[in-house]
Amino acid sequence: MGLGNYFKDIKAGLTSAFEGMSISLASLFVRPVTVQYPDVDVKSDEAMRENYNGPLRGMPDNYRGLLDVDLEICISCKLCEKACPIDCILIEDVKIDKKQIVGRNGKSTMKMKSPIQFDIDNSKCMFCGLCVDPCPTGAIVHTNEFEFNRSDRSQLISRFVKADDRAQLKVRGAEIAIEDAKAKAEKAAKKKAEAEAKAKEEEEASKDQSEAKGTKE
Amino acid sequence: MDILIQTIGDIINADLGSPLAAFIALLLVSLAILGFMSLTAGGLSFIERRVAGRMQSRIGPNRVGPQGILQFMADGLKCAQKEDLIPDGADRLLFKLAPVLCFIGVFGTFAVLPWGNGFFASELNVGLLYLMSVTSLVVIGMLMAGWSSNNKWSLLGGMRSAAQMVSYEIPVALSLLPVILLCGSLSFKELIGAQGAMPWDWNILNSPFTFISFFIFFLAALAEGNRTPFDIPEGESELVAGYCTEYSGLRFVFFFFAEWANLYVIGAVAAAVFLGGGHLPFGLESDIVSLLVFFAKSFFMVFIIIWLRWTLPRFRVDQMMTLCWKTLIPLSFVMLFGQAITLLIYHELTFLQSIVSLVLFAICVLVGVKFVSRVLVNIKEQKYKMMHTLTGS
Amino acid sequence: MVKEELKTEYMTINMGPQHPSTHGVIRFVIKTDGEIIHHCEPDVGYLHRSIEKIAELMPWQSFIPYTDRVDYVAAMNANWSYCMAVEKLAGIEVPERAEYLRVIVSELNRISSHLVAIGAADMDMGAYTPFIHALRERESINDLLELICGARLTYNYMSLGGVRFDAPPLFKEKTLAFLDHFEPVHEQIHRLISDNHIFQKRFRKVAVVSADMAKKYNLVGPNLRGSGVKFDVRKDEPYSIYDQLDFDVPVGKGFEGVVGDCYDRYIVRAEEIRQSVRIIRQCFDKMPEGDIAAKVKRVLKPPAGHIYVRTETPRGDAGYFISCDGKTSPERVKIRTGSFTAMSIIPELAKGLFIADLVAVIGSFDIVAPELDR
Amino acid sequence: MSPIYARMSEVVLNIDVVLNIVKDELGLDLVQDESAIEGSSLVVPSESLLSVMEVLRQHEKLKFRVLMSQTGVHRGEDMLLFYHLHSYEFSHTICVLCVVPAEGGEVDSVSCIWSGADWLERETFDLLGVHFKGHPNLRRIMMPEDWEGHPLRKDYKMPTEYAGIDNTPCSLEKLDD
Repeated sequence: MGLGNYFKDIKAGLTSAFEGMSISLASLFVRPVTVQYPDVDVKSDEAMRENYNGPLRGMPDNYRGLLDVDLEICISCKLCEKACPIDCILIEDVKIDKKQIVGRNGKSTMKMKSPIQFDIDNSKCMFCGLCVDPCPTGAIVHTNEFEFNRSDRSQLISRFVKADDRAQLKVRGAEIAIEDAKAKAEKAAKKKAEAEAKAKEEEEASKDQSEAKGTKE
Repeated sequence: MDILIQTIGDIINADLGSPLAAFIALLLVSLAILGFMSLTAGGLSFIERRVAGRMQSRIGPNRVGPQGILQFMADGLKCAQKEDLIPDGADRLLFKLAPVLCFIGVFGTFAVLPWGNGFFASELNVGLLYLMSVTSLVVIGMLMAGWSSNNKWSLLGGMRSAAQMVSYEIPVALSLLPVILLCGSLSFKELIGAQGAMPWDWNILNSPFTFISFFIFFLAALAEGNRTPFDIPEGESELVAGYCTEYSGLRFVFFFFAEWANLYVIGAVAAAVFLGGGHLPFGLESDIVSLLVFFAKSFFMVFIIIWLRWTLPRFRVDQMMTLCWKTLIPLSFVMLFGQAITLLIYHELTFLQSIVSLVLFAICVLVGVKFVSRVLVNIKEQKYKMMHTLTGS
Repeated sequence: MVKEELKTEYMTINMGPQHPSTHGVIRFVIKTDGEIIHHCEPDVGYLHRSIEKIAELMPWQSFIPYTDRVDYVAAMNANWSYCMAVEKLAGIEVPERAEYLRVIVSELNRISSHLVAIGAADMDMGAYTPFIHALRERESINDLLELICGARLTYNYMSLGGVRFDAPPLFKEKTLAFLDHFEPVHEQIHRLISDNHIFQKRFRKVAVVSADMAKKYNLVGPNLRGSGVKFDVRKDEPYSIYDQLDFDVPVGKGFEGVVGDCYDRYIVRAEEIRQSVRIIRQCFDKMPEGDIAAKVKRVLKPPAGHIYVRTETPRGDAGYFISCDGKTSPERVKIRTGSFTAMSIIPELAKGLFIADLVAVIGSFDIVAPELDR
Repeated sequence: MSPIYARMSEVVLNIDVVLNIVKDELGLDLVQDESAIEGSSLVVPSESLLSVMEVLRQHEKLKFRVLMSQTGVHRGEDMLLFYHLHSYEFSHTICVLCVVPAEGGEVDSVSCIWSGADWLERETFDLLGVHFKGHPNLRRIMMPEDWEGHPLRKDYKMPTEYAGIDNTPCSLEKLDD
């Protein structure tokens, strides 16, 4: 290491520190980017514009927060349950009276079944959004709610079907099941009767034919 | 004259001749200094965190008290409540003694530190020498802490700190020598008294040699105070927390207390020896004003230390030793001889000194202007150009 | 008089898994002679989540969110590798607009990932301010990616055959405004830290990886290019629309020391950020209108066979080996990541370094623990 | 696009060339692996794997200096070992398939040819239980040292407990009222 290097070293050290210090001093005079979260309403555009300098204003429309289900338009097709990679959705359903509903996408569908249990385990959910994509009516959606601390893990399970509704639906479901069974039995009986009648007819026809043949002969 | 002791003596209205009264007065003085030291250390911890926060585009502690000013008290209280852990297999006596030694090493320096132009706790005629020697206690404390913790990271930290501090005491002492040569004394009172009010009358601008000596002193003092870029003994990304890895609760507070108090010591020594003490131009000299001026200068130095810490990365241990032995020590020898020769020349040509000082001052101002312009450019770059017209989400 | 011989022995130190600078949970068992490392044995697997096993239990689409977790610093790129592999396997054509959107988001993600890499390397060197300045800019990128896909870190943005969401209105304007702001700030971060003399001293001529050694250990991505090998999957085996884009491949030239030292690897990342900015600008100029995803059957059954696809992620080419037996879920997915091979070179590199250098080496290799263990 | 970059699609490696080279050098008749969707792939018997790999690496028309990936697939009775090689000089890739029995399968380690194979083979050993002969340090890498079984085998049973930690997956339960 020659003397030239020695002074070069010192010079490089000083000049780079000079520039570095000018930059760190500069940030002393620029507004901090911290959003003091609980004090600032991060969901509002206005509050965020005042408190944060970055490209985001408020929360985006498609923010993937807590899942919410609109049971009115849920047709219990269980596509979300199948799509979920970690099985954090559980759906149990009963048949209900047929009902015309309009989905979030504007299409009207016939609702034949309704869930009596629609549970989402938020302690497992990873907010990937795969359940939202296949939903035909748009019943399951991400809200922009992200504060869901609970004191107990069991409270993290959101049960969307209320106990009253569940009981009601269950009773009605049972009735419908009985009606269905009745209808089915009737249908079956009818079918049977028809089949019998047909067979009889055919028999008669063949009889007739044979008779006709007989007469012919 | 020991003004502080005198003042206290006056207040309690005692005859300082009697041993008991003198003892009580001394006790009160040390308590006052302890109070000052704790406030300074605590306040500095707060200031450092706020400054660091703003330099990193965040806010820093702002919850406890107005603007977070009571944060250090909350931290102290929290640490006091923590369990005092002593690791299994630790050398218990040394483990307990180490933080105390560190603390004493720093606390002792306050005995001779000036508080303004005329204020001293005790005015020693070998003040600088005393200061240098009493700070060596800190090395022993850190080495003890590292050794007694029964933790390998602590041990490495302790060894590093021993190597670092022992080495850097030499450039600290050597870089002070040109000034001592200039003023002809080791006493802080005379060191301050030898300087004038205007910047070109300060020791730092006396000659190019004292100017460079100041930087050597500053760097070496940083290293002695374990500050970035020399925070190798406790570099958290390498040694977890170095020598104080195993400490908790109040013992940990002692270490950090010592560290922040040490910051002030560095600033005060630099202000007293190089930056003209508490002098004020235009005949505005008075005790209280000099006190304030002195504090302002010390805290400005402290701010620079904090600023450096949040700008620079850390040296590697061998590079740090290289810097000490191959750069700073030879350089400080050159400065010592250079200053000796300069003094001879100044003796012959008295007008030369003021010319050199003015030129140096002009250079400083130019560098300052350049610096400010760079800062302005950087501020402009960092600001996010808000798109007020584009508000859709 | 008994003459006692002085005995020296190596000190075994356990570095990690909760050591502050091991970038996640990695453990090193190091034998040191004072400060100098004599032997270093990395111990990985603390973040092993059996993602490859999970893949075998999943339908093809459902595995995409798991690829986010392979490398959470650059989730878009990991998404893409998997999607591309399955698309090639099943013969799915991706619409052009989707390709452009994919390039934009993954280049944005590359910038943010490199910012983390650079910042973490700075922080390991003891410089905190540049780290937080880098993260501040990364936050803006996260905002942009949140705008387009609704998540900030684990995006799950790509789907088989395209992307899941179209770019929202003002996405282009906001991204371009961010890039205008970002370019000078990026230079500023470099003036703050990369040009710093102490930083350069810490990084240059440390842990030199020669080109031969890099090939032998199969280093990839910026680590490989830092050693002077000009290979970038985006250029040399162009996929998607990269052959229509104009960008350079930076290589290590021994900027402040020798080719292949820590500083080269570091500065190659910095240069790649600039190239990514160029790519994003071009993409916005050229992006056509149209579909964003091809129609893909919900229950996918690709033909039997195996495929190895690699894409350029921020940590080198991520190789996705997929073996399919014609069923609704993969038979085997093997994820070959850059961090894994970068880690395997460390025992050889670490010999004779200081403990502080080991930290620098990990920082310069940009090792991300979840990608290492999967 | 600048012309210095050789595009992979332009430099397609002809599998017959490789087969011929191996035949010339070693006198082995190898076959092409038809199951590869993209790129060229060849099947190598496990006993001659090391010598074939050596040829692939050393031959001046091939120069496969990099082992990109090494992995295995457990399929029925067989363990399929895949080696993906790449050459930076010619910018071409090849896949080598080697089939060993799943139970007690053994194959020569290629870590003496490519140092990077060390960890890749350790991973394959750990997750699939293939034994690599001549490997310098064949230990578990991902799983703990005392783990039983090799998780990526198809016949692997998920443990319900490890080191006293319950491992049964929790799932939502149907209400019954």
